[in-house]
Amino acid sequence: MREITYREALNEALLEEMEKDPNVFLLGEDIAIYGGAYGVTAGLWKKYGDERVLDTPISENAIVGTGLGAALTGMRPVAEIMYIDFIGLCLEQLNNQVAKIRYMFGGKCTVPLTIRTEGGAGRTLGAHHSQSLESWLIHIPGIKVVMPSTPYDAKGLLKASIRENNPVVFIEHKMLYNTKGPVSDEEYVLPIGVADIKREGKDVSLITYSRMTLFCLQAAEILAKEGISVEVVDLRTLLPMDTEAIINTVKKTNKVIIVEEDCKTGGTGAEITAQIMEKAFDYLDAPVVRVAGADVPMPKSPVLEKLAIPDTDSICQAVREILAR
Amino acid sequence: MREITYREALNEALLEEMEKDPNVFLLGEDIAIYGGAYGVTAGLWKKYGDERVLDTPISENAIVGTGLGAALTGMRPVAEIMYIDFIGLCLEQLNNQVAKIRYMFGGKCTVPLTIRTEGGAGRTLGAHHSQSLESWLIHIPGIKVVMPSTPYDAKGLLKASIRENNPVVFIEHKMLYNTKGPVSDEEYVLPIGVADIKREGKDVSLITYSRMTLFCLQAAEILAKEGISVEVVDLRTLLPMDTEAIINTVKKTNKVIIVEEDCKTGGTGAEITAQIMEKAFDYLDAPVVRVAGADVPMPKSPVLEKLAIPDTDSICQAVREILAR
Amino acid sequence: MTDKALAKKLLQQLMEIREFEDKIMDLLAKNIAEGGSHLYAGMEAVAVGVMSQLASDDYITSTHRGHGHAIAKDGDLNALMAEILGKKTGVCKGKGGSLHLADLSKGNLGANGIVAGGLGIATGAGLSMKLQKKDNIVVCFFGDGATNNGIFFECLNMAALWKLPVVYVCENNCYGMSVSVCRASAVEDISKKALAFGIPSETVDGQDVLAVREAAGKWIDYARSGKGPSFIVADTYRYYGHSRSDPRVYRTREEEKLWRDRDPIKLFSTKMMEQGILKEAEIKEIEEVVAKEINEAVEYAINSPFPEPEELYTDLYV
Amino acid sequence: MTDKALAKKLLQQLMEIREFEDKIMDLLAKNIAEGGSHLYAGMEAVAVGVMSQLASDDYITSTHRGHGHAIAKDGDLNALMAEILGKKTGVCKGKGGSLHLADLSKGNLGANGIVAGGLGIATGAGLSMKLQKKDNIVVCFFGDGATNNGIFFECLNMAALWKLPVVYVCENNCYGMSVSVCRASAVEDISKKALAFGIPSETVDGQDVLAVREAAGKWIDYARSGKGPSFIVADTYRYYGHSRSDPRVYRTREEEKLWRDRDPIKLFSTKMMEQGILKEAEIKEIEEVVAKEINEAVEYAINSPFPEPEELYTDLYV
Ligand SMILES: Cc1ncc(C[n+]2csc(CCOP(=O)(O)OP(=O)(O)O)c2C)c(N)n1
Ligand SMILES: Cc1ncc(C[n+]2csc(CCOP(=O)(O)OP(=O)(O)O)c2C)c(N)n1
Ligand SMILES: [Mg+2]
Ligand SMILES: [Mg+2]
Repeated sequence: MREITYREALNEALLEEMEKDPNVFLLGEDIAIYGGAYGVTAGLWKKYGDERVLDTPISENAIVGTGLGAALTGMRPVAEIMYIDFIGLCLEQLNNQVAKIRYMFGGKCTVPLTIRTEGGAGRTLGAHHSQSLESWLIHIPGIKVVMPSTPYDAKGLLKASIRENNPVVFIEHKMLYNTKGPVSDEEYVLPIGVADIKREGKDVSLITYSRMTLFCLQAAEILAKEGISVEVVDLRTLLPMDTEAIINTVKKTNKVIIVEEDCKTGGTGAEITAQIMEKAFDYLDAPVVRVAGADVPMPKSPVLEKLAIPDTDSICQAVREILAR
Repeated sequence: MREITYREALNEALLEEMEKDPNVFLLGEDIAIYGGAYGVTAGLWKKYGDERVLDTPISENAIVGTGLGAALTGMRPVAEIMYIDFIGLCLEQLNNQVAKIRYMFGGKCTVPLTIRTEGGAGRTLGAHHSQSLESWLIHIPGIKVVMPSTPYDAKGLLKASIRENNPVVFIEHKMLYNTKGPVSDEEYVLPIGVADIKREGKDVSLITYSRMTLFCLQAAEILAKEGISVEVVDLRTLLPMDTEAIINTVKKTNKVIIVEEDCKTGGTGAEITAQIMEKAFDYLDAPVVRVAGADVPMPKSPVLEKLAIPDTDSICQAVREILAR
Repeated sequence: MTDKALAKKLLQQLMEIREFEDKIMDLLAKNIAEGGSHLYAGMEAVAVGVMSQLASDDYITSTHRGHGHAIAKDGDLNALMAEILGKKTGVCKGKGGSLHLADLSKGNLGANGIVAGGLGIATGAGLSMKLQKKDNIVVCFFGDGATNNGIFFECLNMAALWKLPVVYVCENNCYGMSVSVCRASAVEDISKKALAFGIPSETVDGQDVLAVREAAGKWIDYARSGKGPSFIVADTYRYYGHSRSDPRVYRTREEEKLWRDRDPIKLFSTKMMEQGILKEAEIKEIEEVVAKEINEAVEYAINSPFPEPEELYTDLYV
Repeated sequence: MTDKALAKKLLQQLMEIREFEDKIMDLLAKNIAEGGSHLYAGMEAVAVGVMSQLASDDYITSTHRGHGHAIAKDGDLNALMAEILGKKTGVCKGKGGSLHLADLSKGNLGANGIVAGGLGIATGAGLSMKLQKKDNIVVCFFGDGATNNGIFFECLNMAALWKLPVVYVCENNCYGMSVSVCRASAVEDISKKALAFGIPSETVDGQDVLAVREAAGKWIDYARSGKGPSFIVADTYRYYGHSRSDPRVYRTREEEKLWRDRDPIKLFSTKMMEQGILKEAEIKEIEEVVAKEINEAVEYAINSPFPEPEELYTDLYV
C-alpha cells in the first residue's frame, strides 16, 4: 500500500466527501487561502472556492453556532477550531446547543456536523497551544469524540464522521500531521466507536489513543527485547467508548496501564479506569495505572514540556513496575 | 446553635468578607437590585452600592476576564455566573487565563478571584438550567473547586474561598438554598481541600458531595433500619481532592459507592474511582460503584428529570447490591 | 390598508398568545405547571407582526421567552401547552419544556435557555439558505440583554460579511431580567449596535402590530432579495415579572401602567374598530374562539400522559 | 516639537524591537529558538509611540505578537530573550515563552496566546483602578482580527458603561493570520466598531511614531481624567509572515514593498535628521548601542540554563 502522511490522509478524506456530497462544506479560520494552520485543508479552496471553503472571522463561538444552524437546515458542515485550546470559547454552543438540540427537540432533528480540531504538546508552544482537553468532551452526552493515531484511521474515521448524522468532534494531533503510514487507494470508511488493537500481547495492556499510541508501540518494541509482551489498544473513539475491547484486553493480560497525554486529574484515563473497575474488576491482577500528563499548564521550556507528558521511558517504567508487583 | 438556610449562610459570608476587606467586591448578572437569581446577594447592594456590587451586562466571558484583571491588580473580586450551564461561555477565560496565568508568569502574580456559580437539577428547568459539569472544572490545574452541602460548610468555605490567593470556583446547588442547618454565631473559616465525614459507618462508604450528600444521609438512615451501617463522606472540595479521607474510608469499610449528580461518563466519580484504584486497590472487597446522573441532557418532564439523577432509592439499591456481592 | 381577514388573523394570534400566557401564569400558581416560564404577555405585537410576513418554510429562532414566537409561527397550541407541562404529547415529547419549544416542521428552530444562544443557529440557517440558493429567509429573535453578549456581535459580523438573509429582531422590553438597558448597554439606542457591522437598522413601536408588520415586511423583502441582514429593534414591555417569583423591584408600577395603557391588543382592536375594519361583535367572537382554544389546550395538556421512563434514553443519538 | 532626549529614546526603542525580532528570526532559522514566535517587526511605532506616554505604573495588556510591547514597556531585554528560549533566567522563568511574556513589576499584564484573550484582563484592571481610585490607566493592545471576537465587544461595552480608564489600541496590520480585514470584518474601517458603544475613536498612521504618540497622549489623558475609554486604530503592517512557515500567499510582494517604504524607523530617523534634532552620527551610535544590547541579550539567553525538572510543579498554586 502507498504511504501518505496523516495530514494528507485527512485532506483526502475532506476532498472525497466534498466530491461525493454537495452539502458538505468547510468553515474555519485560515482554512481557505492559507489551507489551515497545519495545512489540512490545502488545495480545497482552490478547487471549491469561497462557497464551500469559508474563511471565518476569529469567532469560535459563532463558528460552532453557525455550523449547527447549517446542519439543522440541510447542510453537512465541517467546522474547524484551530487549536483545541480555544474550545473554551465555543463550549457553550457545543455543549448546550449542538449536543443537546436533538434530545431537547424530542428527536425531531438531526445534526450532521463535524468539528475538526487539533491538540497536544510537542512544539514548545506554551500553555495556550499545547493542551489536550478531550476529557471535557467525553462528558458531553450527545456528541461523539474521535481521536485517530494513524493516517489510515484518520482518513477512514474522518469520512465516517462527516457522514454521521450525529455531531462529532474530531481531534487531530499536531505532532502526527507529518507521520506516515499505509493508506489504501480504494475508498473505505471506518466505524466510529470501535477500538483497534495496534499490537497484540499477553503480559500487559496499554490502553491509549492519539499520539500516545505511537509512544506505546515504541515502548512495546523496547519491552519486547526484555521479553515482555505488550498489547497496545488504540481506542480511536473516546465517545462512545469501546468498553468491550477494554474488557477483552483486561481479561487477556490482567494488567492494564492507561496512557494519555491530557492532564491526569479528571482525564479520560479516569473514565477508562472506572469502566474497568465496574466491568472487569475480577480480572485485574494489579491496580490499573495511569501514565498521564502532569497536572500543570504546559510550560514553554522545551525541557519542562518533555517532562509534562508521558514518553517512551515513563511508559516502559510503568510496565516494568506493574509486572514487578 | 441557630439554624439558617444555605442561602443565608452564603449571604453572611459575603457580607462579613466585604466588611472585613474593602478590596472585596461582587460582580455578576442581576446581583445588585435583584439580589441574585437565587437571592444570595440580597441586601448587599443596598448596603454597599454600585461601587462594590456591580450588575453586569450578560457577558459571561467578560465577567470572568474582568474579574481576573481586577484580581491581578489589587482587588479581591467575587464574580457570579448565574448558572453553571453558562460556564461554557467563559471557560476560555477560566481555563486559559485565570487558571494558568500564575504558572505562565513564573509565579510572579496571584489571583485572589472567587467565581460563584450554581448548578444541579430539581426544578424541572430543562437542559440549559439543570447541569452539574463540575468534572470539567477538576480538569483545570490552577483553580480550586468547592461544592458545599450544608449551610455551615457553605459559609465557612465561601469565606475561605474569598480569602484564598488562588482562584476558586465555588459551586452552589439550587436545591440547597432553602435547606436549613446550624451555623455558629462566631466567625469561622473552614479549610479548602478537607472532606467531612457526615456520618460514620462501617459496612459501606458513600463518597459524595453537594446535594447528593443529603440523599446519601437519607439513604443511610433508611439502611440503618435494615441493620446496615453506612459511612457518608462529603468531599466538600473536589480540587484539590482529599485523597487521604478517601483512602481512610476505603480501608475502613472496604466497599465504596460514589454518588454524584453529574452525568456519569467522564464525571468526578471516575476520578474518585481512579484514585481508589491507584491508592487503595488492595483494600477493596468489591468494585467501586458509581451511582450517577444519566448520560443525557436534562429532560424537562418532571418524571424524567427525577429518573435522570440519583435518588434515595437508587442509592439504597446500590448499597444492598454491593453488600450482596 | 388592512383587510378584514388579515385583521382577524392578527388579532386572533395576539389574543391567543395573551390568553396562553395568562393561563400558564395560572397553572404556575396552582403548581400544575412546574419550573420556570418566561411569559411573553405584553410583547405579542412583535411576534405576530413579524410572523405575519413569513412564509411557512421560512425559519425563526426564538428565545427563553419563546411561547409567543412558537404560537405565531403557526405552532400547535395543544402540543405547545403539553410541552410546557412536560407531557409526552408535547411538541418535543416533553423533553424540552418552555425553554426549548421548537418545531422544525413549522420552521421554528427553537427557543433557547441561553440568552443569545440562538444567534448562531439563525446565522447558520441563513448561511445554509444562501449556500443552497433557496430563497427562504431567517428571522432571529432576541432580547435587549442579549445584545451585550459576545456571540451577538460575532454573528452580526458574519451575517453582514457574507450578506446572509437574516433579519435580526431585538425585542427591547427595557430590561434584561432586572437590569435596565441603560445599566447594561453602553448605548441606550440599541439600533446603534448595527453600525459596527454596517447593517441597516430600524427601531419600531413594538406595541403596534401593524408598525412591526410593516418594518418586518420591508426587511424580510430586503433579505429575500439577497441584500443581506438587517436589524430591527422593537420597543416593547413584558407585563409579568421575569419569572414567577420576581417582585419587580427594579421598575415602578407607574411605568408598568404607562405601558399597559399602550397594550398591543387594545391598541390594535381599537384601531380596527375606528377604521371600521372590525366590529365589536367580531372582536368578541374572536375572544371567545381564543378562550375556547386555550381552554382546550390546557385540558389536552393536563390530560396527556407523562413520558414513559424509557424515554429518558431515547432521542439522543440518531 | 520633539526634544533630542525623547527622539533618542524613541529611536532606540524602535531599533531595539526591530533588532530583537530580526535576531529571533535568525535563532528560529538556526533552531536555537523553538516553537512559534509572532514577530512585531514593522509595527514598532505603535508600541513605542503609545508606551512613550505611559507612566511606569500604568498597565498594559499585550498580544500573541507581544515582544514589542514588552520591550517598549521597559522590559529587560535579557530576561525577555531568555524567556523566549525557555530559560530559567527568563522573565517568567521559562514557563511562559514568547506567547506569555509578562512583567507585573513593569505594569505588563502579559502577552496572550488567545486572540482577544487580554481584553478582559485590561478591562478588569481598568475597573480595579477606578474602584481603588488610583489615577493609573490601562492600555489594551490587540489586532484587527481580535475585533471580531465576542469578548472584544463585551469588554468595550463594559468599559464604556462604567467609564473605565482603558485605551483600547487596535494594531491593524491588514491581516489576521492570512485573512485580510475585508474578508473578516464587515466594516473595513475598524474604528466604526466603537460606535456600538459610544466610545470615541481615532485612526492613526501606525508607521509614524510621533502620530501614534500624539493620539495616545490625548486618549491617555482622557482616560486619566476620568472621561472613560477610547479606541485607537493604528494602521500598520507586519514584515514577516504570521509564523515562520508562512509563505505569505495571501498578500503580494508589491504590497509588502509599499509598506516597507514607509518603515517606521526609516520614517522617524529621516524626519529627525530633516528637523535637525538628530544627526546621522547620533543615529549610527544608537544603532550600535542597540546591536550590542541585543547581541548581549542573545548571549545571555543562550548561556542561561534551562529550568530544573522540579520547576515543572512549582508556581501553580500560591
Ligand atoms: C448566557 C445566559 N446568561 C444569563 C442567563 C439568565 N437569564 C435568563 S433571561 C435573562 C435576561 C435576558 O434579557 P433579555 O435578553 O433582554 O430578554 P428578556 O428576558 O427581557 O425578554 C437572563 C440574564 C441566561 N439564560 N443565559
Ligand atoms: C481565540 C483564538 N483564535 C485563533 C487563534 C489563532 N491565531 C493566532 S494569531 C491569529 C491572527 C490574529 O490576528 P490579529 O488579531 O489581526 O493579530 P495579528 O496576528 O495580525 O497581529 C490567529 C487566528 C488564537 N490564537 N486564538
Ligand atoms: Mg429584555
Ligand atoms: Mg492583524
